[in-house]
Amino acid sequence: AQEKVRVLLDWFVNPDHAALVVAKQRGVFAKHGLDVELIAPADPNAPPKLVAAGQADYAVSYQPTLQMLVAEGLPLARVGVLVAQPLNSLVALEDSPVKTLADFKGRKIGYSIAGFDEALLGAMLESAGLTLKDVTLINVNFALTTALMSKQVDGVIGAFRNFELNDLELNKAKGRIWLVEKNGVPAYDELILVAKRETVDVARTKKLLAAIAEATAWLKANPAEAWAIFSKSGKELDNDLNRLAWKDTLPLLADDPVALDRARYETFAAFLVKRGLIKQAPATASYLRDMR
Amino acid sequence: MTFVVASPSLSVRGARIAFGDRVVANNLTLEFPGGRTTCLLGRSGVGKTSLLRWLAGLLPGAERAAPLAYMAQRDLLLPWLNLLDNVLLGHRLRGDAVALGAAGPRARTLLAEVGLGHRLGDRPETLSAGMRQRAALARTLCEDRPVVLMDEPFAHLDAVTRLELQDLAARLLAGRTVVLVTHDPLEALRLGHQVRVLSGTPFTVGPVIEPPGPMPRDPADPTLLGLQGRLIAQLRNTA
Amino acid sequence: MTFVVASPSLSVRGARIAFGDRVVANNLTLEFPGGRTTCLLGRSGVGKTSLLRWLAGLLPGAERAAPLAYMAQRDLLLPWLNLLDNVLLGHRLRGDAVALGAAGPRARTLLAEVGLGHRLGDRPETLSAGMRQRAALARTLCEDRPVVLMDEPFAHLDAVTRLELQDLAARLLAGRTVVLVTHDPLEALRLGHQVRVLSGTPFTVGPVIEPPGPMPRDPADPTLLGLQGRLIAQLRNTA
Amino acid sequence: MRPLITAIGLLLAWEALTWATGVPVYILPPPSRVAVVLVERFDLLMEQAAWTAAEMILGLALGLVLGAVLAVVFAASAGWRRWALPLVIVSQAIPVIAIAPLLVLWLGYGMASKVAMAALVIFFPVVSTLYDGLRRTDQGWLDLAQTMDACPRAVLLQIRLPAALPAFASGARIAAAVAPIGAVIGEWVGASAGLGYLMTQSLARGQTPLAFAALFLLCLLGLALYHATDRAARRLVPWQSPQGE
Amino acid sequence: MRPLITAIGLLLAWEALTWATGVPVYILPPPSRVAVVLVERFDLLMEQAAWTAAEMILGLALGLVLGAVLAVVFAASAGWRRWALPLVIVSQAIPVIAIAPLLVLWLGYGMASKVAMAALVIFFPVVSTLYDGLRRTDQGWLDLAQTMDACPRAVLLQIRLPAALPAFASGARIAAAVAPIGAVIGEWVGASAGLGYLMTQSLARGQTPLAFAALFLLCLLGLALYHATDRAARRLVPWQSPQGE
Ligand SMILES: Nc1ncnc2c1ncn2[C@@H]1O[C@H](COP(=O)(O)OP(=O)(O)OP(=O)(O)O)[C@@H](O)[C@H]1O
Ligand SMILES: Nc1ncnc2c1ncn2[C@@H]1O[C@H](COP(=O)(O)OP(=O)(O)OP(=O)(O)O)[C@@H](O)[C@H]1O
Ligand SMILES: [Mg+2]
Ligand SMILES: [Mg+2]
Repeated sequence: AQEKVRVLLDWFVNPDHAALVVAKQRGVFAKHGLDVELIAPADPNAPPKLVAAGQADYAVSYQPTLQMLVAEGLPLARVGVLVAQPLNSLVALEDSPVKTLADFKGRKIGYSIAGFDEALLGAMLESAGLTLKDVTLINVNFALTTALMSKQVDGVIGAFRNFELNDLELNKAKGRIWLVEKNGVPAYDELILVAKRETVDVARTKKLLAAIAEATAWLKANPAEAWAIFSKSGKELDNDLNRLAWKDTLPLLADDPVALDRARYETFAAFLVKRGLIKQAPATASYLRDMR
Repeated sequence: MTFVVASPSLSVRGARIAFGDRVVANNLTLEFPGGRTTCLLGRSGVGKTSLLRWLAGLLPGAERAAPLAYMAQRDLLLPWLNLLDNVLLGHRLRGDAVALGAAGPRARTLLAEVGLGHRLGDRPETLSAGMRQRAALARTLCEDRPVVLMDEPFAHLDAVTRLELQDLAARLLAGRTVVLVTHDPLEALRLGHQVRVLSGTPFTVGPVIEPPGPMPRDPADPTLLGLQGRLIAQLRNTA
Repeated sequence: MTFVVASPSLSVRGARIAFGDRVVANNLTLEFPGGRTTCLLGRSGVGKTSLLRWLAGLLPGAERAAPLAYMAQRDLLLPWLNLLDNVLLGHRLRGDAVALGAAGPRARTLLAEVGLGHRLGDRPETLSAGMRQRAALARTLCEDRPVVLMDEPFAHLDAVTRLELQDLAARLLAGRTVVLVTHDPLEALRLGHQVRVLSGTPFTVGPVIEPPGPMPRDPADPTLLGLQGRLIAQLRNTA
Repeated sequence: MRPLITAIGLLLAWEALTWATGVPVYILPPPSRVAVVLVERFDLLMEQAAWTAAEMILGLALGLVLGAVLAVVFAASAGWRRWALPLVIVSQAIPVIAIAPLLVLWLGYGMASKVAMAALVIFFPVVSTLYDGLRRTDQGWLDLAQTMDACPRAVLLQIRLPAALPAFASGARIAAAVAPIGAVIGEWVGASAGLGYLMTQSLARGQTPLAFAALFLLCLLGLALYHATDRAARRLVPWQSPQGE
Repeated sequence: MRPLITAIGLLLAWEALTWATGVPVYILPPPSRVAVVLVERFDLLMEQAAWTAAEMILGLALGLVLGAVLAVVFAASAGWRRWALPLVIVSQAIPVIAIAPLLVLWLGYGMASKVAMAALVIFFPVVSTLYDGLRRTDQGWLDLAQTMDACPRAVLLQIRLPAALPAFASGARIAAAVAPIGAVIGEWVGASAGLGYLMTQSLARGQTPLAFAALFLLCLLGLALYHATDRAARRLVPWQSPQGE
């Protein structure tokens, strides 16, 4: 019999979830003895909490989110990785007068996730000799590209490099991008898999990660065929943006979902403490589970 | 003696009826004999309705003495019920299915007797004012209670219908304790064992007037016409 | 002749009054002479109110002949206005500030004349039914229109107040075209230049009865009592 | 006929608005663009619309029943009212993001949690208006019932409730109008289908015309539900206004 | 006194619920935990609450005025009603995420767009109930006004409108109850202050007790506004029920 597994996605299905979707559609999960259900929430905050509450087995989340939640005492553990680098970036329109980070002085910057995006931006601005006080922050909550294109803001933080640039392009605009990890922010894992700490089922997790690894390898080798599978898995997925994002996303997918770089978590925790997002870095041993 | 038990007398002892500062009656003591009809007369605004509501236990501080049927100055028919259901309202509200079933024929008869036998299924809003008043009368009589309070029950009826319904009421209410408010002295004299006049602010209740003979009396009877003059004089004397 | 123009006669020509299948009047032709008072009698439900509403232009197909004041069977006082403002309602609704200002003293006088001079500022809900009817009468008289339609205007008044207000109405309505519905034959004979009886379904209007002498007539007048008998007989003959 | 003219007029006004204000397509696409998407993605849109329609109708039904029951309970019992009325009021102040995890925890990811969320939005106007209506019964009727020895339950069900039907109809109309947003909010609880889901997703991905096509269908659903409810509500109160002669 | 007992009772019930169901703190914290945060972060919370309270009150005021004006316009003019009533109904079906960019485009990121969004949520119950009330005027009064040669405007303002005040009060009560969520939704349009903002932010960072402290204040604001409106509404309609003897 197949083992039932419930995975909460971080957001609507998109090419970031390529490995999961393809593994499910091509029967890779089934081959590893798993019957996986993928659930998309509209609110990216909820999935890790629901996993902690035992309402699902795994959630797709972000490294910074995990570290903040753990610092608040949620019993979560990272068990794997889907995208082992930051996707977040700061974006401005190419034809705007903002050419360098320093040009943001006195300008408006939109952000989505309160607190975290502010922290990233603060670090980036400081790398260019500015502080948060030199810009006006505006919470645009959603619709980053809309705010940018309608010139309500001069830049947006929280844009995913594989999406928002393509989104701009589809709307006949070009973007200028500053990658967070190149501008004063330590590198981190954008997309990870988390599970409830006390009840991590090691054997099952290993099967899951093996299936993801297999699917990732296959889709990197067969991008066109993989796109066909992905875009047919849901009618709403077959659109231009996903098509464009697909080619930008595949190279970013982690070849080895089991890989774990503890130092990266320690460095980033220190960064979060420094930016005042958490009071104290939690012990990495408590929330990092090596599935090797 | 069973008769007296069935239709108790109503007593008011030292009652005070007031709306805020406006005192309608003060230290009122009054007796309505059991099994008999008392008609109340009085100038507009003197407090007849208030007294009736007091007797019905509807005013603060008042208590109801016995099961009764109350016919208010407005018809109070429910617009979402047809006439028959309106007449059966009491039985419906008491939720006794057996009694309700038994009362059906009685309600039909009563509606026929007040001249609405052909309108059983109609909604109140399609009736004339007098028809609605007759339906309310039928509802009150259908209640079949030992005590019946009626506030100007015939005000919207023409002279002929009025006489017919007075006869009907007199017949069906015989032996019950009835308090009937009216503005027509002749009507009071026709229907009442006793007639009393309310006057003054706060009001006092005049002496008992007892017209002779059995009810309903003939309105052309000269004794009644004489008493009518006396009543009108009593009314007139008290601004 | 200006008099006739000021208080026009009302004519009904071939009117049909019906509510769905229920025909109240068919091919009705009728004339209410200008400047005179016509009293209408008829059994309950015969169609008196419907005729009055037809004259007031309130029924589909009906048209109003002249500016008029209409006193319905219900008092229709507005609960959020005090008595004085209710009496001035027509002037308020027409929004003529000058006329409204000028009507103020008149409204006060009228309220005093119907015995409510001490309750000008009270809300209608604190009044007795008869008081509310008197306020509605004051409102109707305050309108000062050449045509006045009144539907049982004294139904809730005691015998004495009724006589007083009949006198008041007769005085203030003299020279106007008045149609007054009543259930009291004596009242009709007291106040009307003409009295007419409605009967039948659909109703027809009986011959003109013109009591002798100036109005308001003495109710004890033997001629009137004789005519009253005739009217009651007419009412009785028509189920 | 008339509704059609109105609809066309409104669409023209919308088209004119986008031209006149020069608002960019990715903020407010003109109806012509939306129409193209509507045709191109018809299957997808219909699928999602069916889902949302089901949530709306279930939510409305549940909301009406729940609202009516609560209003009657409040009218019947001061004890219940004292405890539960503040809860009901407070329930309207709670944003979905605070309550969604709880609903998932208790009701799971299926239709139940979505319908519950939708009903939470929808039931309130019904409780509020019906309860108001139940409080405003003609005193004359209550007095009459009292002299008839009616038990409070009979008075409530046979007099106060029918007398409050116009108020209930008023509440049902509001409930029907907010049912679409109730369903969309329900989809926040973790859906993978529905017009609200499609809309959020396409807005987040810059596919504004698709989002507005979904919104257009949502509005159509809303209007249809409103008019159905309006008709039913009128049939509920066939008698004239309470004071009718 | 009584409201206090009720409040304490409800808090105890909440505490008991968290114990009985064993729901985790990060999903539904017990009031004891929330109380601690409430004291610790009092300044922050008060600051944000003031912001939201301002939005609520402005939104409610705007919503009441807008709702009343629209209802009167609808009652006065069939032409307007035909065009604008569907728009008003449809306006309730539009999720904030679809309309927020538009509002920002037109009104900017300041208070205006937030109050507009809040008013959009708040005004509808008022239009709907008041318009219903205006449609149900006692025919007798309308007939009387007609015989008095009143112009339609005078009838509307001096008879139909006062007669519909109980319905308006009913709508205002609903509006007050949804004002908090209106303000929170307004904050979605792009705020950097307010209880809704604080709530989203703390939920994103796993600070559930802080989020619930904000929610608690939001509910308090909601209850206070509701009761204030309820009192004002009662004063608005001092006369008895329409048929009162
Ligand atoms: N709105 C209505 N719908 C249907 N039928 C009606 C309506 N109004 C009146 N009728 C019917 O028309 C007839 C005449 O009614 P109307 O009110 O004119 O009588 P009336 O002579 O004034 O009686 P009353 O003396 O009782 O006031 C009655 O049979 C009544 O049922
Ligand atoms: N709800 C009330 N609030 C204040 N005053 C009231 C109220 N009800 C009645 N009154 C006053 O009490 C007095 C008596 O009223 P009541 O209705 O008993 O008179 P009534 O004798 O029945 O008069 P009518 O013959 O006109 O019906 C009146 O002065 C009236 O204004
Ligand atoms: Mg009375
Ligand atoms: Mg009549």
